[in-house]
Amino acid sequence: MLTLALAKGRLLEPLAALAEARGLPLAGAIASAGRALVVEAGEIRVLLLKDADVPVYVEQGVADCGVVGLDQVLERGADVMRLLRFGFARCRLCLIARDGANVADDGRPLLLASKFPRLALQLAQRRGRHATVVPLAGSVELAARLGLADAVVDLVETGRTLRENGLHPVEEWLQVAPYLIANRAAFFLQGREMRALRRTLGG
Amino acid sequence: MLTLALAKGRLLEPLAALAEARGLPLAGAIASAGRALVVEAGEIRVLLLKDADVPVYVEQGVADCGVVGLDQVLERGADVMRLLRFGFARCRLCLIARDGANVADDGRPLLLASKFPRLALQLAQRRGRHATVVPLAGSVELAARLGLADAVVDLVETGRTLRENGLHPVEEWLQVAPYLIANRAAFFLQGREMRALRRTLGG
Amino acid sequence: MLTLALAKGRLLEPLAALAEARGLPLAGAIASAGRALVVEAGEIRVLLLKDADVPVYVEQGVADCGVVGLDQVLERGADVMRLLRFGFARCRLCLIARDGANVADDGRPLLLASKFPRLALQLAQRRGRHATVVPLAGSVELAARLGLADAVVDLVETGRTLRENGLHPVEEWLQVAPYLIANRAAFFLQGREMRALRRTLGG
Amino acid sequence: MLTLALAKGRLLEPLAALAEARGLPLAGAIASAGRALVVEAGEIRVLLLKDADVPVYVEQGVADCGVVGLDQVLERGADVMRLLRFGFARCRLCLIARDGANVADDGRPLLLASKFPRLALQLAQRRGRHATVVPLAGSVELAARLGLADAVVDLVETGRTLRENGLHPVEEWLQVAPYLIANRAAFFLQGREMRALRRTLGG
Amino acid sequence: MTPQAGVPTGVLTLSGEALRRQRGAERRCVELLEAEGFQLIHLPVLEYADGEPAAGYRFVDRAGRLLALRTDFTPLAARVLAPALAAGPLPLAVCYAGEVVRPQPARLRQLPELYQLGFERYGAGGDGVGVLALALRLLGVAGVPAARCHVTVSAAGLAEKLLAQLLEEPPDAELVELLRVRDLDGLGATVALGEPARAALEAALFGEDDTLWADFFGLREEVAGLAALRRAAEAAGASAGVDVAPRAAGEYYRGAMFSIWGRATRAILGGGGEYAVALPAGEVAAVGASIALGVALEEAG
Amino acid sequence: MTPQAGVPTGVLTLSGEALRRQRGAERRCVELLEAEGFQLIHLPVLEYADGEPAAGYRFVDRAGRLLALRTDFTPLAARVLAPALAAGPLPLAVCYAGEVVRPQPARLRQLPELYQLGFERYGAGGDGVGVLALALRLLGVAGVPAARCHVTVSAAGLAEKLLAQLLEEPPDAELVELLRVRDLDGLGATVALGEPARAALEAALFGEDDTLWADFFGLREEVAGLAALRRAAEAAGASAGVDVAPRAAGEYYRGAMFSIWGRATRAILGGGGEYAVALPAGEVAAVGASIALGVALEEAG
Amino acid sequence: MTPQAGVPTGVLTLSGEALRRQRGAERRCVELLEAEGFQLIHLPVLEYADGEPAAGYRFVDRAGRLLALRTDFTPLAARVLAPALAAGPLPLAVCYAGEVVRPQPARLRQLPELYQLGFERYGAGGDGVGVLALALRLLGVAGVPAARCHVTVSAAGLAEKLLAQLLEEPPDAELVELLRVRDLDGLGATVALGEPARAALEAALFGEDDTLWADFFGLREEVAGLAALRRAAEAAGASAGVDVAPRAAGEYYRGAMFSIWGRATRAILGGGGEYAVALPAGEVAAVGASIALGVALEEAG
Amino acid sequence: MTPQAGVPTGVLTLSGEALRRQRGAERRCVELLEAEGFQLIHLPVLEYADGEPAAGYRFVDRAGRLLALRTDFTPLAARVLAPALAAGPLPLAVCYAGEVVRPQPARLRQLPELYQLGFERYGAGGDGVGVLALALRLLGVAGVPAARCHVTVSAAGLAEKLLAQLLEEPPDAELVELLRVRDLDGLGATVALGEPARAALEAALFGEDDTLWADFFGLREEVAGLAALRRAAEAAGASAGVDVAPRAAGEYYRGAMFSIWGRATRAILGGGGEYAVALPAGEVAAVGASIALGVALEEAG
Repeated sequence: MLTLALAKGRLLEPLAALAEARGLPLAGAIASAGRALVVEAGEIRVLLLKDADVPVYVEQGVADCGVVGLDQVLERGADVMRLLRFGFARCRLCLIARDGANVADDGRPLLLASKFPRLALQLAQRRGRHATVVPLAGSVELAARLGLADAVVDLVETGRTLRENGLHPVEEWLQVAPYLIANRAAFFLQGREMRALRRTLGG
Repeated sequence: MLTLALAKGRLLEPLAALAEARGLPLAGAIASAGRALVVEAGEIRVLLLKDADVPVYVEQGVADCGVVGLDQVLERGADVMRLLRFGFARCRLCLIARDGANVADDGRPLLLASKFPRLALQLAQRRGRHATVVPLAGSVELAARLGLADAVVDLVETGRTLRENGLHPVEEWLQVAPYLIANRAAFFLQGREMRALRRTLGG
Repeated sequence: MLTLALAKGRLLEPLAALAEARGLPLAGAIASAGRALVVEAGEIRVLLLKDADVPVYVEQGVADCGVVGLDQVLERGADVMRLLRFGFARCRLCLIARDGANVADDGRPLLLASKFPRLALQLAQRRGRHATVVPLAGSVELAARLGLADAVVDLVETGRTLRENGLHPVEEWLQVAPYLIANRAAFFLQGREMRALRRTLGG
Repeated sequence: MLTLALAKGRLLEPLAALAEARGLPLAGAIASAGRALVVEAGEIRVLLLKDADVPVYVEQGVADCGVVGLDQVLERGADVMRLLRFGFARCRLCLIARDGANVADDGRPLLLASKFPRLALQLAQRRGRHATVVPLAGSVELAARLGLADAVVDLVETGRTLRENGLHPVEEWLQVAPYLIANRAAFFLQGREMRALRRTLGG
Repeated sequence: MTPQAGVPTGVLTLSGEALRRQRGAERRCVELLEAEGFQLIHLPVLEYADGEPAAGYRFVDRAGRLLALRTDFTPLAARVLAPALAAGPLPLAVCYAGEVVRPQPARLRQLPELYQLGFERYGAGGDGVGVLALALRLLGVAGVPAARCHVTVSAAGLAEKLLAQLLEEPPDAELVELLRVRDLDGLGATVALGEPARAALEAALFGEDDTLWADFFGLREEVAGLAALRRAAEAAGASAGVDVAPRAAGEYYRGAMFSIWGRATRAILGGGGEYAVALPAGEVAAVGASIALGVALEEAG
Repeated sequence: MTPQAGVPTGVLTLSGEALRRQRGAERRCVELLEAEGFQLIHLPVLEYADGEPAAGYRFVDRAGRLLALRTDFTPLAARVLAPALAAGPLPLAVCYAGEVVRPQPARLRQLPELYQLGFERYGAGGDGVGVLALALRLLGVAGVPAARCHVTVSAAGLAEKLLAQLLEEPPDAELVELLRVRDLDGLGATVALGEPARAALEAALFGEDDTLWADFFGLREEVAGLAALRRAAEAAGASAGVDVAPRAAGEYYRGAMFSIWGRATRAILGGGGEYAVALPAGEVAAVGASIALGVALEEAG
Repeated sequence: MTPQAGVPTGVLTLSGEALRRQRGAERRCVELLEAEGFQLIHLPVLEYADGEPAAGYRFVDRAGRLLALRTDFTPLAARVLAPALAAGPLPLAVCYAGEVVRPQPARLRQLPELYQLGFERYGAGGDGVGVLALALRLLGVAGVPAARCHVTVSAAGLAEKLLAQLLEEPPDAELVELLRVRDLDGLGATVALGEPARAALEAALFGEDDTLWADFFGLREEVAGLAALRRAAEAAGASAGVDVAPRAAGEYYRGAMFSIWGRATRAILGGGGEYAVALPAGEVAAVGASIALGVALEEAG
Repeated sequence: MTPQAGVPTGVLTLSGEALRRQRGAERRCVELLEAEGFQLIHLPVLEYADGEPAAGYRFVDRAGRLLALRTDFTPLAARVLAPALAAGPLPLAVCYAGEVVRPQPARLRQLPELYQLGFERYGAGGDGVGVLALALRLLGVAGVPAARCHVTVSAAGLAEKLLAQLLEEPPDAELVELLRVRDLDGLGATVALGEPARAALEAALFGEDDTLWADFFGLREEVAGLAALRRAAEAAGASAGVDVAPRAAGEYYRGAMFSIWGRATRAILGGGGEYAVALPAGEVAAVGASIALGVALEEAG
């Protein structure tokens, strides 16, 4: 009996559809959940969480596995196994600035705003850039527009929100896709069930 | 022309009602905002943000003032002025545990989960309790139920969600209410406008 | 059977005389020592050492007691008991400078030369003076004369050597006299013998 | 006019003899010095010091050059030039222990007594031996005999004093000979005079 | 030579035009202060931090003592000049310029390294008004006219005095903090406030009619002192207001205190006040002020 | 305010006339360097010390990284300017001034805090000769005429090359140290030296007839380079000599190196040389020099 | 005496029944090890940390050297016993027990202080299989039957060997990390993988049919070694599987390695492997293992 | 694995027979204490050192707080048990064993790491006499019969009381130190002593006729307490004497105190006394003692 942590956000619907197509009855269970956070879907117990929390539940073993974006796994620095990368909901984590703003490296530290403060700092340092990061909870594009920060680090899909706010992606810092992740101990102690789930969803 | 940062969350509606009653046309502007994050309401420019971000925009002076819960101000440790405490949406930040769980102080550190990691640790230490805090993004009650943590620190209004999850408040650690907060420099440099807004909303 | 450490230096002769007068046959034993470092004098075994080493042998218990100047005890920071202060060979540890040299406190660190580096630094700091100390083995008056240091800290008896070298004592920093010292453990474990020796020499 | 620092100890007589033989009238000046510490010998001003102080006066430039044993130069860690190694008064710095004592390396730190605490510790560490060093002023053989330390590090010439005290050299740690040393600045700024003195004494 | 991975985040690195402007402004300020009789001194980068709260970068040196990078010139100057203050003659007037290091800068953009330029007068009849006027002139020379400044004037311990009237026992730090953030309702929830007391406190906290709360709390003398400071600021062309519970940079102020804000940067350009140096032989009255040159140049635009 | 127990021993505290002289000299030197096309930069007080040997004050910061107070501007400038060096355009010429902190100063009287003023040129055809001439002009402006200077010229790695000829395997640090202190007899006791080798080594160590050991050790080219440096020093009015095994301040020098001694203070007033900055994208040739302003002013008397 | 504000968070404080159980289990384990010829040694709390990565609590002592609280007994034992290993006679077999301090424990509930009990055998023909069997017996004595354990067996450097086959140049740390977290797709995006290579890698990463990837990557010998370790675990009653890219506790392992997981706690109860101690006089082969006694007792329930 | 350069000098490394003896002695002592109702607790290696004097190894942790390796169990136990002491029920009796680290050991041969074993009783009527008797029984079990012990008994603050009689203002630390080293002549040079006072002080310092100085200084009650302690020591077979000015290990003792010396090693084997733990809710009386197991085993031979 595996416990699967799913993010209530934008990943849930495409994942449920793919699961149904592969004979895993997630969609029904999720639809009938209502306010409940824990639902049974055949052999699998599903936890419905905020996507930032999925890596924590999986790393600490409260969930055996989960589906969440690589951005959340890296932001939390969670020591989990990455069994499968999904094709849907792919996007890019980019350095984004106001049109006309200059973010070239002049030795002075760059002030960045981001929902992924730990990851943004890591990616900046890997490119030799000094940076200070302001953690924000949402709508980071406003931070760039109103000058709270020199630039922001956020996920870009179509880029429509950016254009609406007079912003543009400067550099792509990371390819991001949803992953099927697993707790290290569960990966070894429940090897067979893990491989089965991976084949079902990996198809 | 004051810039006022408002939280899109549960505070917006009661605040807009109170403002309208005091002749401040916030409700109309907010209703017509749609996806926009910046709207004009008469003499006031309104920024619509996540409540956790309001204290940052006000402390850094991108907004002159804002309305947000004291919990968010203390969690961020924002050095802002607290002009006015509102009567609506009051609640209590409590230490919460599973029914039957024992969280008495036995010298060993208490493992807490919370959306307010910094504040939870401060409040625990003020009561002489050793604690380690796991930051979570949402539905912390599940963390207590599934044993991710020994106890959680969260806002309690009616207590209905707790009872539904077999949890109970152990101790009240902090009274929380929404505040009209102001940037320190704006408080001094735009004294007259600040006092006027305080009188209008304070009535 | 007590082991008594004596300094071969200028203290030996006056001490031996005083001991003989009090019925303690030290003088004979010392005279017949020749190159030997260990001699028996009735009930007492005598070790003939450099005066700087007497506090070490007594503190570590290789000797139960000893006779040496307070300057050597303080320089070594030896944790020993001071049973008796003798009347002979008294002198003063002074801050000494070239005639006409200015050693007033102007905030800049004073460069001192001394055979007692640790004690000189302690005494300087107790007077709120910043100092750096150059440890020397002998004839420190030359260091002052030739400008190796701004001033020296040394024992002054008559002051003849100083005048010969164009130097003068600026301040008296410490009264120094020879002491009968005892190992802490021996003081408690051989209380009776210690008290007897003290009475004999103290008269 | 060079200032030459000489040690009043056992090196003075052989050095004076060699200098006379090479036409440098040191012997006469030294003989007529009496209590004086500074004497003129033709073109050279001679300072008569304790041998431990020669490296300090030369390193600080109060003397341009000096003659002293390599043991004193290394003990003081003096940054001076070594122009010439003399043939006379050669000896060996050895690890010395009581007959029958075991000083093999058993991981526990070795307690050493020495007149060269800094050099003894350096030489012990270079042989991978943990050691704690008790600085003594003289007759270190007594420290080994009476068990103040496990072993001593001292200069050995004939080894007679050791045998008299029931001690034996365990290992030779350093070949020691008297050197003509020079102040670094003087070596460059008074190159010609330095080379002349070196040729005279080196012959 | 292989340079390692960069420099600690946010450490001050200036070059070209920006550095030329700063050295020019520093020279003009030092010339003004020297003309006013302040002797330039060079203060050390390191100070002993035994009793200090954990503010700056702290570390244990080879002798086991606790050392810290200097975070504030005023206490450091007092310590270095203690021998001279004890020996006299007084008054002694010094000025200084250089970096102080504060790891947690208040404003995000601000670097932990702050270029501080200031002056101290020991043992003189000097007072807050004279020092405030000179601080505004310094900012003028650095390119910030008084008209772009707002001065908040206060008196050390004023908040504590207000609270002492309302409580029996001495006010603890948490109540003083509530005054600092103007949380009147929060205070009202912890301390029983009668209506007149609440109205007087409201007037004090929100800087309206000074005489009302001065009378209520019997603080007419302190408030008169504040009024003198306000007039000095306004006379120099700056706007001014009372800050009854300031977040002073240093805990050492006793008597008049002030902060100078820049309208454009909305940041604190400088501040100062009256304090005393406790020496074994007795106390020496002192007064001083300093400006953050880098922030001032930002305000000058 | 109760000032605690003084300041760390020997930390630089300057005031009055001494400070005025130093600021005057610094201004004249910076003006000369700026006229020569060097751009003034302000370098940070703190630097990461991960790989560094335990030289200056070291401590562990809040993120667990090892930090140290700057002990030498040259490597710090390379690290801070690394992005600019990688981006270019080159050549880049900078100059700087400020304190460095070295806890164990060589000379007893010397304070651990040293006021260093210097310049670096990256990516140019610049060489030791030009830099030596400019360093002597800097000392002149600071009040020390070349006539009171003695320049010791050397080439990095020269001692190692000498030893390599005499030994099969590469020379270890102890043998190089014996060369540094001219302990020919000590070396002879550890390494079998034939008579001709011993005579050549003696000529090299005691700075007599350069051609003799240049031929013996096949180092004609290096010695020619040294001769050029000597002529530059003598042309400027200073005396000069070869130091075949220098105790360089920095380990990073490659190629020409020199130290400038003051006749009165008998202390090193300055020094410099050729080195390279290793960047991910490749090496950038560099050359630079610095003077210890405080010591220079002592020499100027 | 006024006790200050508590003890650092999460530092081990045990009493009553819990401590009695731990001391009982420790005694039984030490008796077993002494019976097997391991000599008990007491290792120091402090170790020099010059080259160490910034793992444990680090600080600079009075002589300026970098000291750290011990984080792992195996390298510490090698350092303390180096004189004995050099002098011999070999083999030398020791065992030890005590706290190690790791500030960032993997599992949230886990305290930074871990009670480690283990053994090392130097210079013997000892191997991974014997050590694994003994480690499982130790856990048994501590109250954890082998049936509740799962053993993951690996060989040091195996991941690097796999990658070396797929790339020209040696694999960098990031690619090895991708193998550690089984990110096959992530690897496929950085390294061009043909279908057969991808299938072989998938089999290796997800621990199915060993022979398939052993043949493809030419690692038959290593895989045979792993099979022997698996049989030893299964013979003792535990389940076992291959971990082709382990996150080893220590970087020093060379050859066979294993971790032992507890089914209830799902935590690592212990681990060990083969390594070598590099001494001036040459290398000494070594093998050892240790169990985290506190975690084992939690697993025993 | 290349083991770096050894372990900090003098850090405790025990093996073979020596370690077996120590573990055996420790077990017998713990069994005795548990039989006497003391509950064994495990105390942490690290403690906060904010207020502490610079005794042990100190360092700044990642949160900027000052941490130190434990140097003495008694204050650490009080801090860790503070919640239990506040909550009660009392009396609470605990015992402990483990290393403490003191960088500057008094005796040269002694290692900085000391193996301390002791017990504390909180909130009981417990007193010095009972604790002294139990400490001597502990040493007996560790192999040191009382006959080889000499006990020096004292009362905290006794030296201060003596001096207070002779001076007007409270005695400063330097005068107390003169009493500690029995420098009667030195004291006489600083403080005017009449003949009767001098004779009484001589009797007190050199441990002769107690009643003489007890009457003179009006300390009959304290001296009676000391006599009770002496009788307890002599009843157990040890010799005993009064130490009127002890160099106590801890500054926290109030009331009876004692040290136990070994005749062969002439070293302090153990000590203890009465003290109080100040808690927010009020004071808890406490008494305890500890022995240095390593030194005791050396004494046992």
